[in-house]
Amino acid sequence: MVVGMTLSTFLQQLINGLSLGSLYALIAIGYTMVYGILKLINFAHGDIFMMAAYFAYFGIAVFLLPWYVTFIITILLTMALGALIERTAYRPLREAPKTSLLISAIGVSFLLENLATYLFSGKPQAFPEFPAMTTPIFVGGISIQPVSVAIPIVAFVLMTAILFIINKTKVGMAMRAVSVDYDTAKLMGIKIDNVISSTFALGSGLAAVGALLWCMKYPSVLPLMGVVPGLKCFIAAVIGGIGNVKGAVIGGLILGFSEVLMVAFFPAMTGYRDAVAFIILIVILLFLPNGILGKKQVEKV
Amino acid sequence: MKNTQNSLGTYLKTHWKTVVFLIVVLIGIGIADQMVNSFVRRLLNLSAIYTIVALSMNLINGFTGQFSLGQAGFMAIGAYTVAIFTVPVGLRATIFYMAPMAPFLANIQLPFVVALLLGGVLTTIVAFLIGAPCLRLRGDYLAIATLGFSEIIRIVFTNTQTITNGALGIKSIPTISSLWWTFGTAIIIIIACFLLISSSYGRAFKSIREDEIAAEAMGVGLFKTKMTSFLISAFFTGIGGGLYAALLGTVDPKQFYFTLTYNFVLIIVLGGMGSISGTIISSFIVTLGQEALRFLDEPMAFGLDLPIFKPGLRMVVFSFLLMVVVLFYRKGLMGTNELTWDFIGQKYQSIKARFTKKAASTQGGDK
Amino acid sequence: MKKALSLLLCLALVATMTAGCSGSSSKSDSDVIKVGVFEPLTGANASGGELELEGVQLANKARPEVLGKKVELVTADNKSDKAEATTAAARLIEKDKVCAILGSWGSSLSMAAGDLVKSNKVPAIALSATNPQVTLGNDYYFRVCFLDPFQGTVMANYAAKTLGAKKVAIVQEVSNDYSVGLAKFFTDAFTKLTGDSSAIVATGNYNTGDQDFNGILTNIKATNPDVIFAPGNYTESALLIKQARALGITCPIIGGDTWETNEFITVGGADVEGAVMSTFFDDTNPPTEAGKTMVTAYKAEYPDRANVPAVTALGYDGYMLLLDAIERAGSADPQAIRDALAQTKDFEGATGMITINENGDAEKDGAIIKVVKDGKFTYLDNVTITK
Amino acid sequence: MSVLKTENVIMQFGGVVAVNDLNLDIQKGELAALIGPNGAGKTTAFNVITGVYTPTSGTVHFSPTDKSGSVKEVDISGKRPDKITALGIARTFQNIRLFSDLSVLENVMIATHLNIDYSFLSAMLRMPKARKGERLAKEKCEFLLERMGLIDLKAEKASSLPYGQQRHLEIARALATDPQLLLLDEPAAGMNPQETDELTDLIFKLKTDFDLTIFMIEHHMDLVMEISDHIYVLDFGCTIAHGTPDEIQNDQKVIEAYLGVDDDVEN
Repeated sequence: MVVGMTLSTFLQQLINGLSLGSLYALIAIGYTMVYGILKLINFAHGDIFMMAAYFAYFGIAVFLLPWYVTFIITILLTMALGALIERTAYRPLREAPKTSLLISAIGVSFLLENLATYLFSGKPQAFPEFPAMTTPIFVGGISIQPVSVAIPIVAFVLMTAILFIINKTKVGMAMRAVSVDYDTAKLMGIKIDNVISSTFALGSGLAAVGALLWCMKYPSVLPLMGVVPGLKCFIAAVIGGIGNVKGAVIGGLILGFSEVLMVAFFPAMTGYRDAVAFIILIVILLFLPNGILGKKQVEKV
Repeated sequence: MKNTQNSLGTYLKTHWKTVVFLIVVLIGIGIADQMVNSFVRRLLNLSAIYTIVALSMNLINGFTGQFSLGQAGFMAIGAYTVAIFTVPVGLRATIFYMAPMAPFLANIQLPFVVALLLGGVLTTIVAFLIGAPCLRLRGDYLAIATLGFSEIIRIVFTNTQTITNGALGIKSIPTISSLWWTFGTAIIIIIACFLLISSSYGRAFKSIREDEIAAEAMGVGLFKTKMTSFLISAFFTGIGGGLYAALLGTVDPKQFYFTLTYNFVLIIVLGGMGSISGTIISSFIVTLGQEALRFLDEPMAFGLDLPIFKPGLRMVVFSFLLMVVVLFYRKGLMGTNELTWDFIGQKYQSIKARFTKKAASTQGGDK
Repeated sequence: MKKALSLLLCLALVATMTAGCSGSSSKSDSDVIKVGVFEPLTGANASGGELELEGVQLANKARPEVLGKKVELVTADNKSDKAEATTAAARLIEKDKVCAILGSWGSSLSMAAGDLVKSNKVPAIALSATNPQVTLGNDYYFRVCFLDPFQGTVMANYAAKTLGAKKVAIVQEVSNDYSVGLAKFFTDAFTKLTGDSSAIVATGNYNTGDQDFNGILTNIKATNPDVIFAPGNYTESALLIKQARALGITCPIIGGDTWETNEFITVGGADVEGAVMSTFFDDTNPPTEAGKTMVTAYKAEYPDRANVPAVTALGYDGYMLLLDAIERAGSADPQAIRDALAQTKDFEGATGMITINENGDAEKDGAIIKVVKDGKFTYLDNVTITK
Repeated sequence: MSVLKTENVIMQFGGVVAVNDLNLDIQKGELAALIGPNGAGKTTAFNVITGVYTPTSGTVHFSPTDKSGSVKEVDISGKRPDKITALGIARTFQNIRLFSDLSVLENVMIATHLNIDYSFLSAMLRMPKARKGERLAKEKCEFLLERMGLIDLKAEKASSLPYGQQRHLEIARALATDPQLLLLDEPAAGMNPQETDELTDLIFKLKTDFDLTIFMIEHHMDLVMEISDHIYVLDFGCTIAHGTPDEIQNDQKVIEAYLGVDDDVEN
C-alpha cells in the first residue's frame, strides 16, 4: 500500500506530524518538570489539561468573555489548580513511600475525570471556532492551517522561556537544586514548598496553553479528553529523557511523527496507532533507559 | 492438604478456630447459593472475582512492592481465552458474522475448567514476555510500562477480528451462576496466597518491598523473585478474568480499558497494601458499595428534588473516598496486618482496655 | 484523629449503604406496573441514552396507566460499560422486579443484558440498537428500529444511485461494534451494487476517543474517493469531518443514525453542513398520526429544542408498544407480555407501522435520509428497500 | 591462602573517582580491617566487592571453600549481589538496612531464602519438603538470634529495636546466609565504650565459632587495633598502606592521611 504516495501526500503527513508532535511536546514539558523535581509521574497532568479546556470553553462559550481575556484567565486558573493539587494531594505525602504518592496521583486523575463527568456531563462541548487559526491555506495541494504553524512556534518559544527560567532565574536555580538533592536544598535554605508549587504552576500553565491550542485544532471538550494525551505526553517525556525540557520537546516530536508516519506508510495498521506510543516507550526503556537526553542515575547505598 | 495422620491431629489442635471458620464460610456459601436471588448472586460472584484479581494485584503491588498497572490487560487475556474456547461451536458462525473465526480455532471447544486454566497459563506466558523487560525498571516506570502493555493487549484484541471478533466482542459464553465456581476458586486462591506469603518466597517478596538493596545483599535474586511474584499474580488474574467472562456471558475489548485497573487500585489501597484479609474485606465493600451507592446517581425519589443527585455522583464519591484513604489513612483498613485470631484478640484487648480506662478516669484522655 | 476519621468513614459507608438499600426498596404494590429503563446515562454513550430516556418519559407522561394501574419507570444507568450493564440489568430484573425492560442505546450494552433477559424470561425492547445480534437467538429481546444490514444497504444505495459514486473510502471506529458492523454491511451492499470488488478504495481505522484523524484522511485524500462513508460516534465523526474539510477533501461524507445528535452539529459547526445520514424518523413529516401526536407532545415538553431526535421517537415507540402489549396480554406477567409482543402486527408507532417478525425485529422497509442544512438535521429523502 | 583478592580496582562515578587502585589480599581465617578518613572510599570498596557496583576496571577474586573442602577461585567483579552472597560473602550496612516492617525472626529468615530447595508451588501447597525446609530454617534462625541475644525479641518489628540491637540483628541476618567471608561496615558506629567492648568479644567469638573470615570497616581505632590481624588504609580511593596494627600505627603515610594538612573530603 506504500506505492502511490505522492510527494504532496508525504509532505502533508509531515505537517500533520509536526503539529501533533508539537502539541505533545508542549504538554510533555509540564510532565518532565514535575518529574524532574518530585520524581513523580503526575498522572493528573492530562486531567489538568482537560480542566483547562473546560475553563476556556466556559469563558468563551458560556460567560461570553473575549478570547484573550479567557486565555489569560484559563492559564491563571489552571496554574492555580496545579498548585492546589500539589498542595492538597502531594505535599502531605512528601515523606511517605513513593507508592502512596503514585496512588495519590492516580486518585487525583480519577477524581478530576469523575468530577468533570458529573459537573459537565459526559457529552462533548463544542469549543468555539477560531476561523483565523483554522481556515486552511493551500500551498500546492498541501493544506496548512495557521494553527498548525502556530503550535510549533508557541512550543519553541515556551521551551526557550522555560529553559531561561530554569537556567537564568533564581527560582530556576532553586528548582535545579531541589531536583538534584532535595535534602541538601532544604538545608541550604531554599523554600522547598514554594519551589515545588511554582514548578507545578508552571507545568500546569503549559498544559493550559497546550489545551488552548489543542482545542483550536480539535474543537471538542470532553471529561476524558486528557487521558490519552496525558499518557502519550508522559511517554514523550520519557523518550526525550525525563526531567529534561529539551528532551520533552524532542520526545514529543518523535512521537507525533511516528504516529502519523505509521498511519501514512501502513494504512492497513491504522487501528494499532495508539499502540505505537507504548511500543516506542518499551523499546526506549529497554535500550535507552534514561531517554535520549537523560542522565544516568546512580542510586546511593 | 496432605497431612499425615498424626500431624493432622496437631494441626487441628492449633488451628481449630480457622478450620471451624472455614466450615462456617462453606456452609454459608452453600446456604446463600440456595437462597439468594440472581441479582445478589451476581454481586456476590462479582465480589469473589474482584477478590481474586485484587488479591493477585496485591501480591505484586502490596507484597512485592512493584507497582504494576497491567491488571486489566491480564484479565482480558483470561477472559478471551475462556470466551474463545467455551462458546459452542455451533453458535460461532453467528457470533463471528463479520469475519469468520480463524480456522485453527473454529472447531476447538474446551470444557470450562480447561479453558479457565488455559487462560491462566496464557496470561502467565504473556506476563513473562512483559515482565522480562519491565521488571528491571524502577517503580514508576514499571507502572507506566505495564499500563502501556495492558493497553497494547486491548488494542490488539480490538484489531484481531478473526480471533477475538474485534469490537463486536464475543457473546453467548456459557455462564456460571452457582456461587461455587467463583467462591471456590477465590477460597483456593486465598489459601494458596496465604501459604505462599507465609513461606520463604513470601518473605523474599516482602524483603524486596522493604529494601531492594538489602534484599539482594541477603541473597534474594531481585529479578527472579519479582518475576515469580509477577507471574503468580498474572496467573491468578487470568483465572479471575476467565471467571469474569463466564459471569458476564459476553466480552469485548472496551471492558478492559485501563480504568478497570483503577478499581483494583482502590480495593487494595482501601484494604491495605500487603494484607490478604484486608483485600478480601475491601473487595466486598467496594463491589457491594458501588451497587449500594447507585442511588446517588438517581434524582432523589422522595420529596426534595436536589440537583446534587445526578448521574456521575457515585463515581465522584468513590474517587473522593480513594483520595481520603490515600491522604489520611494511608495504611488502609489493615495495613500490612492480617486478620488472624491473634490480631483480633489484640484488638479486642486494646478496645477493652480503652473502655476500662475510660471508665476509670471519668474524663476521656485524648488519643 | 486518624481513628476518628476512619470511624467516620466506616459509619458514612454503612449509612449510605443502608440508605441505598432502603431507598430503592420501595413498595411493590400490585397497583403499580414497573418498567425498567436500561440506558447509559454516564460515560461515552450518555448523550444517546439520555435522548432515549426522554422519549420513554414523554410517552409515560402521555400514557401513565395501563390496565388501570400506574406505570412506574425504574431507570438503571449502565454507565456505557458492559460489566455495569449486566449488574444494572440484573438489578432491574431481580431487585426492582420490573415486568419488562426498555433499552439500551448501544447494541453491545443491549447484548450484555441479553442472556439475563433470556434466562429470567423478562421481555426487553431495544429502541435504537441496530445490531442484528441483539435479537438473534433471543426470544425475549425485541426491537422497534431497523437493523444495520438494512441501514448499510440504504446508505450504499444512496451513495451509488443518488450520488453516483464509483469509489468510496471508509473510515470506521474500529473499537465500536456498531461502526465496524455498519461499515461491513455498507461495503457488501456497495460492491454488489457497483459490481466492482475494488470500489472501496481506502479504509481507515480509528479508536473511540481519538481526536486526530489527519493521518488517515491524508491517505484517503490521495485516493480521491467520490464519497467517504464514516459511521461512528458523533463526537469523533464531527471532528473527522472538520479535519477532512480542512485538508481540502470536498467529497460528500455520509454516515449512520448515531450522527443525529445536537453535539454533532455544535462540534462540527459549519464543516458538517451537507453531511448525510440515515435515520429512523423525521419530525417535519411524521409518517403516522401517532407520530404527529408525539411531535406535538415533544414540542410542548421541550419548547426550546429544534428537532425531535429519532432515538427519542423510538423511545416513545418502545414504551407505547410495550403498553399496547400489556393491554393485549391483559396482565403484567412478563411471559404474557412477551407472547403479546411477539404477535404484534401493524402497531401504529410514531416512527411508522410496527410488525414484529419471527426474529423479534420490527419489519421496516423504509429509512429516512437526512442532511445537515443551516445547522439543522433536515429531511432529504425517504428510501424504501424491498427485500 | 587468600580468600578475597582485588587487583587494581577502580570505581568511577562520572568524573568522580571514588576508588582508585584498590589492592586487597585477605587471608582465610583472618580478621582484616579497612580504615581511612571519611570519604576515602571504604564503603564504595565494600559495594564493589559485594556487587552493588560494577568496578570501572580491575578484578575481584573470591576463593570459597566448598563442602568437600576444595577451594576454587571465582572472579566476582560485576556479578550480581545475590550471586556473590550465594558464593559466601555476607555484609552489614553502615546505615542499617533492616526490613523494618518485618519481625526480627523474619528478617533473619529472609537470609535463608537463597538456600531453599523447594519451589514456590511446593510452598503454596505446603508440601512436606516445604514444611521441612521451613522448620529447619526457623530452627537455624532462632539459634542465630539466640547467639546474638535477640531471641526474646523475635516477634518484634525490626524497626522497634534499639539501635545497638539493630546492629546485632544485621549481623545475625548476615550469618544466616552461611557466609565464609563477613563484611562488617562500621559495626560499632554509635555505640558507647561498653557496648563496643561487648561487640569486640562477640565478633571474635563469631569468627571462631562460624569459621569466618572477617573484613570490617571501623572508626573505633581501639577496636581495630585490638582485634585486627591485618589492616588496610585507604585514602582518596587508594590503598596507601597495609600491614599489622603495629606497622600501621607507625606508618608515616597513614599518620599524614589522618592528621595531615590535606582536608578531608566529606561524604
